[in-house]
Amino acid sequence: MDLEQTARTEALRTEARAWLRKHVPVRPLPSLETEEGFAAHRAWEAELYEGRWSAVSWPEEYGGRGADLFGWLAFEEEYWAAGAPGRVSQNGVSLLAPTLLAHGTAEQRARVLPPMASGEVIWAQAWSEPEAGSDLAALRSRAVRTEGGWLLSGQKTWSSRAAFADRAFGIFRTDPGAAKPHRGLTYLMFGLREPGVTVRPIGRLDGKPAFAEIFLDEVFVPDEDIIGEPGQGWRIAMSATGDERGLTLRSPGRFLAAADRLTALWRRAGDPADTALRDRVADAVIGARAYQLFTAASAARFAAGAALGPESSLNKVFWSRYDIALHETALDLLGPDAEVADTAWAEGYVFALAGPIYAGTNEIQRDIIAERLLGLPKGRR
Amino acid sequence: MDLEQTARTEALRTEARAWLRKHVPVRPLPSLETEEGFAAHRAWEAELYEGRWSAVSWPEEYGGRGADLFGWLAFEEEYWAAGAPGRVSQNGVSLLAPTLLAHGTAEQRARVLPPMASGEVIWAQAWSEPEAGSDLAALRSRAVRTEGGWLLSGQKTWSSRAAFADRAFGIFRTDPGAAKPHRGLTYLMFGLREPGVTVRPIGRLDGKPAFAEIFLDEVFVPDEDIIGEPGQGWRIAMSATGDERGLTLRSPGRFLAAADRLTALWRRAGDPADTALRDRVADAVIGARAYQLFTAASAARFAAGAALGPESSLNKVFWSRYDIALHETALDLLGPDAEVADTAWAEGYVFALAGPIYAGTNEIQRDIIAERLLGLPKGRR
Amino acid sequence: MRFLLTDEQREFGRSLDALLAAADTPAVLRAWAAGDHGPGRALWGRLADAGVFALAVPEAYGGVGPLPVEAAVACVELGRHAVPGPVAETLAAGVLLAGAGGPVAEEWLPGIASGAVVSLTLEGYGPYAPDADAADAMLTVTGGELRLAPGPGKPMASADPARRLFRPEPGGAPVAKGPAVRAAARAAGDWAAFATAALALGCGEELLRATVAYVKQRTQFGVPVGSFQAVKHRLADTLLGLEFARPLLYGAAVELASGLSGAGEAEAGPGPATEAPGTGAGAAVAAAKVAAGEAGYAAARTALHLHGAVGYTEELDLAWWLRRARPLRDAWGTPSACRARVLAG
Amino acid sequence: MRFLLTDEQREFGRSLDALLAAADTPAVLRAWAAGDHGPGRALWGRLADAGVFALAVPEAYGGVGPLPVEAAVACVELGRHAVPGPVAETLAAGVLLAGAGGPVAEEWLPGIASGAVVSLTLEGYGPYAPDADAADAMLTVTGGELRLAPGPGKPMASADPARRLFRPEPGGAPVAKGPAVRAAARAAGDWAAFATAALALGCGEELLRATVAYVKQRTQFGVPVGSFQAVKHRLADTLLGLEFARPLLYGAAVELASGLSGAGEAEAGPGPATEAPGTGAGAAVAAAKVAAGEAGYAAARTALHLHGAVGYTEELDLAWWLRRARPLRDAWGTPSACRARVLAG
Repeated sequence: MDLEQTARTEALRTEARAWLRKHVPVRPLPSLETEEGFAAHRAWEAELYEGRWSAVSWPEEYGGRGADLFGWLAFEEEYWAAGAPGRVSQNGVSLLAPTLLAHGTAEQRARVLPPMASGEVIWAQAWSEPEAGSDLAALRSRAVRTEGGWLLSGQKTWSSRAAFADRAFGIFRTDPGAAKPHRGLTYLMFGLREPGVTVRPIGRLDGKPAFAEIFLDEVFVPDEDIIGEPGQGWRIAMSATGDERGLTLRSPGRFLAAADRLTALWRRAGDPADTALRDRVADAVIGARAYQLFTAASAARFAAGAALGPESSLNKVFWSRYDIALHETALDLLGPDAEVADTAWAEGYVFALAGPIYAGTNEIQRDIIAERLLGLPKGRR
Repeated sequence: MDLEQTARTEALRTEARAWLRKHVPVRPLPSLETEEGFAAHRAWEAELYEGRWSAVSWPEEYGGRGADLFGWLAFEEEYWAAGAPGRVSQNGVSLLAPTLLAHGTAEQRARVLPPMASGEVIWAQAWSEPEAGSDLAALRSRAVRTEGGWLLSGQKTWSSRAAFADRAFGIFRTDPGAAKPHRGLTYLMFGLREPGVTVRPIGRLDGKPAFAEIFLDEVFVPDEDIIGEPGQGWRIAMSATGDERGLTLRSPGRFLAAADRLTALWRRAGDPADTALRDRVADAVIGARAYQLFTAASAARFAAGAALGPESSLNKVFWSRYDIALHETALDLLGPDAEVADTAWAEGYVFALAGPIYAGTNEIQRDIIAERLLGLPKGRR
Repeated sequence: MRFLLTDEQREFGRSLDALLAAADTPAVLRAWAAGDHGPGRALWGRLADAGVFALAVPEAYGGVGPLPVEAAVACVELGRHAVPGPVAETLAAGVLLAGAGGPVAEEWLPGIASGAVVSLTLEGYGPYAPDADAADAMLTVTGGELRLAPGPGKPMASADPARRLFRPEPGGAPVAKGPAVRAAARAAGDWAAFATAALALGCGEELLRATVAYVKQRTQFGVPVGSFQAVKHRLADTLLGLEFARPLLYGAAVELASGLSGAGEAEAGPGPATEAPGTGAGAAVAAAKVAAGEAGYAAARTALHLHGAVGYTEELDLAWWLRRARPLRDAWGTPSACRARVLAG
Repeated sequence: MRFLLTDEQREFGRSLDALLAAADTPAVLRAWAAGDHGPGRALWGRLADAGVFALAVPEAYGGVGPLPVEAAVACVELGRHAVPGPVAETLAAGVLLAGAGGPVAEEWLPGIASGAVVSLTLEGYGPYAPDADAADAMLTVTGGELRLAPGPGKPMASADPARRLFRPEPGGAPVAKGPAVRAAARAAGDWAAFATAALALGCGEELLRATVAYVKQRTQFGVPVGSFQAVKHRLADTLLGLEFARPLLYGAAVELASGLSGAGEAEAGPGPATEAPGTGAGAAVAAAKVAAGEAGYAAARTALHLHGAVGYTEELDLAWWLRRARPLRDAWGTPSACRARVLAG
């Protein structure tokens, strides 16, 4: 057992650190969830792409560096430790791209991935529907066959950053008569500025249009924008939410950096006599380290060929709770200034509050842990 | 709205305080859960009875003072504030006696209650069975009709203090063919030293025989020891676990006294700089006061004729969690000495641990709160 | 013993509930957040007509107070309906001015009773005067001196968009000073914390009500979300928190009432508040504040979680309640400060 | 990067598991609690033969250590099987004596490697030496002086009946002193905390395993208790606590190993331990201790609750695990002390 990295990982880390030191904006960019901030973050993605840092785990031919999981983890640690901006291209890079790499055609990859990595095309996910939150099998939006493609109709919602994004991806019902609701779904990409698309921004609790509803009225999608075969959408989507996705949804680097910022805040602003807050700051430090090491062990098992499966539910519950606790501690440290909106801590707190809800609610994750890791009987929940 | 007590309550309080000041043993009695301690506590009950303090809410003719709920609450506050011993007669006084007063005959009351109040006869409950924990309808022990009475056979368990007690009460299946499992049960009293009774003490986690299994093999119970009609046992038992029982299971006086002792421990032994512990001590003080006032409001509503019903589930969940948190705080304050057994805090901690389990597990209580107070739909649990 | 609201007190609560239910507070909140205080001021006028703000103002100044039990009843309703504006600060200003006495009391107290809006900062509490831009006066007490702040200063956004934070501009001549002001400021701080606790409790009640209603109708996997045991237990715990905060709130009201009635003459003019730091009322208020503040915030976390994504948006009126639970928990005594006060007595 | 146990390390754990599963540790615990240390000592002998205690003893003294990763593997298994006796203290004594060097190291270290039982107190930790009545030696360090205590003193009962607490009798001539002893005592304290963390993790694992098995077979209301969502979620949280403590434990082992290997010469004789308070290994051990201690204790609370009344008794072997989770949480660094140490670095 060791925590030594390969020379390749360490070289990547060193190179990343040097590049970030030179390029990370001195002043934080405006919030990613505003029009102005979105544009600034898009420009930052272009700069990252220029340095080949926007998608380190992709193959080199698409602008990546072919980094393995350890390389990616090391890059993320450096990235967040450097105080670099949030990633506006995240939905595309970490959700759509793995799907295309696994199930797309060479033509699709060559066409879609480079502009995704450069920030030229920002992707939104079009996953949830009003009646299908945790229960994706209840999806209703449909794609109807037409000459040379499909016509999309229906409504998608909770589409992160769709208010400002360029294109979107999701699954649509192509065979309403399929025997089981999970069948008859197809994975498609479409443009958010096509005729028939209406995007209605939805204000987050802090008023920022962090996601949107997408109304689709016979929106044409050419055949070249189907991923995989028609009817295989569910299987493809599920494989993208599998092992690696569970590991890479939130990198430990984010939390290590946040715990460092929290510790610095505590040393600067905290009352050293207040052991109640000190204990919570310590828990943030301990939790970030635990998450880093847990992820390292998972990555090592994954690299050794093991399937991770329901382990990612442990991961999800842990980080989503951790993130809220960390931000609540920061707000409590800030005293009366905690209430002031538009600070980094306040924005991080609002962002963290979504953690237990999205990507599978923590109730569902805990059911999975109990049933699949502990072998408890299925209940009616 | 006020917190003024009636003159009658205040007179009772004053008298109790004076009596307790004179009579409460200076040195704590040995643990109630040992043979030696049991005898000492039995003697203390006799002393209480002598002063007419052993069952203040009973009618005077049976040795009580006819105190109302407020009188009882005031007495309990004085009792525990005085550091008086635990109540070895509690099962009889607070469980069987209300049942007899509601459903017993005059003969039964006159025969059973005075020796119960004096500690001459200590009563154990014979409620649970190995296969019927939370699910009382699954009771299997039976009473078979015989000349002049019934023959009890079967097994009861988790009978508090049955190792040293004299008599017991419980419900038994008299009609195995009843249409519903709740019917066909009968409420009976029986002697623990009768032929056919075997009492096997069960060691609590700390080794003390705090409860026992009772094996019954054709134990004769004369007709005079049935409470109510045969087949009415379930209804009678449930009415005894109703409103007043929910209010009187744990008196606020106990927790007010415990919070005072905890505060004294903290002032004496606590590190004043340790705000983490300070906050927990404050929560103990706040919780005791909340419980006192919550109970006062419930008692006032009850006195005004309202049914409390599922409110007692709030009560149960609150005090059982509170009691554990208070004792955990005390143990954390004690530092390395927390581990030392046979201290009052250690015994109180072990006692508190049973809280969420007995008298209806907290899971069942929270189901009741959700379904009956909030109106949420029944689930399969 | 009668630790219950009287019929009159309950009727007062019901009438405020009816008034506020008819007032469409979400619309008032939207206007208030957009800087239009008109509908909110009008609502305050109606609340003043109903007697809410007179509860902190002595009879000598045109009020009916101090009546802390009724103030708790009122603030729970105002919290349930998320009434915008410096409610706790205005009530506390009534207590402050009554204790300070003199011309400033004569000038402002009758106005408070009839709907004037007052914001306030007190030494020993947070530096921000909420909604000073909507207020007729902004009071500050520092070093035993009571001042009318010359201006509200630059606004800062709060996590609750129907609330703006101001640091009172320094300066302004003292309008009262000395030990009476110090004592009055202590009493006013207790009242501000007490009223905030009541607002927090009401806010939590509404969050729980709305969430229970939502999980009964929202289905997932073919059944109502509210039939899942995890959901039920979380809501049960939320109710538990609120129901054990409530008696602490009314207990504190009784303590405040007995403290105040014991110093009857103080109600008519300057005089020391009867209670020193750490005595019954202060500790009782602190206990109520921590319990109600935490219970209200827990209700918000529960409501947010159980509404799922839609709860995380501005789409539902619920958002107005969700965003104020945490400021109410922290204003006029953070949980930590309140716990310290409980043990200081 | 390979943050995984090697095949050899896993095989070592499995062999200890097999050895202990065959040893009927509940019977050994019952004897130990009754004052009969024979079966326990015999088990220690077999564990020593399997190489457990040599892991803290340098090769120069007949050991194979220090090997913290293997020590963690071993202590998790010993915790899972609730082996009685001062396991953490004996391993820490190995580190202490190796660091102190001199005749006392020569005298005791080979014995430790082959199964001698040693209890220990160190300045800055709790005053009690556990199981000193069963020990061949009781070491104390105060003021930079290492002593063999002349006698165990009067025993006190612990919440865990298979554990007795002793305050070492004062006196006894120092057998080593000076900066090397101070440094060795620091390293020994870290090792004691580290081994205790591993014991706590193992204890929690077994509590969870037994509880999962119980709720699968126990029925109430006609269904397995383990099918209720409230039960499932509580067990899921218990697993979560344990699984996120585990990497901290092995992370601390790696830190300890790198600290020790950097001071190779210290293993052969007196010399400064490489790490000062607050450096990597100390903080890493403290993090592991708080996480494993809390997770083990949470597992005990869960196990007790979900077993219902029977879990509250001595009837089940489970009681041996239930009663040691809390002492393990607090020994060699309470959660609060560990959290302070995490931030001290």
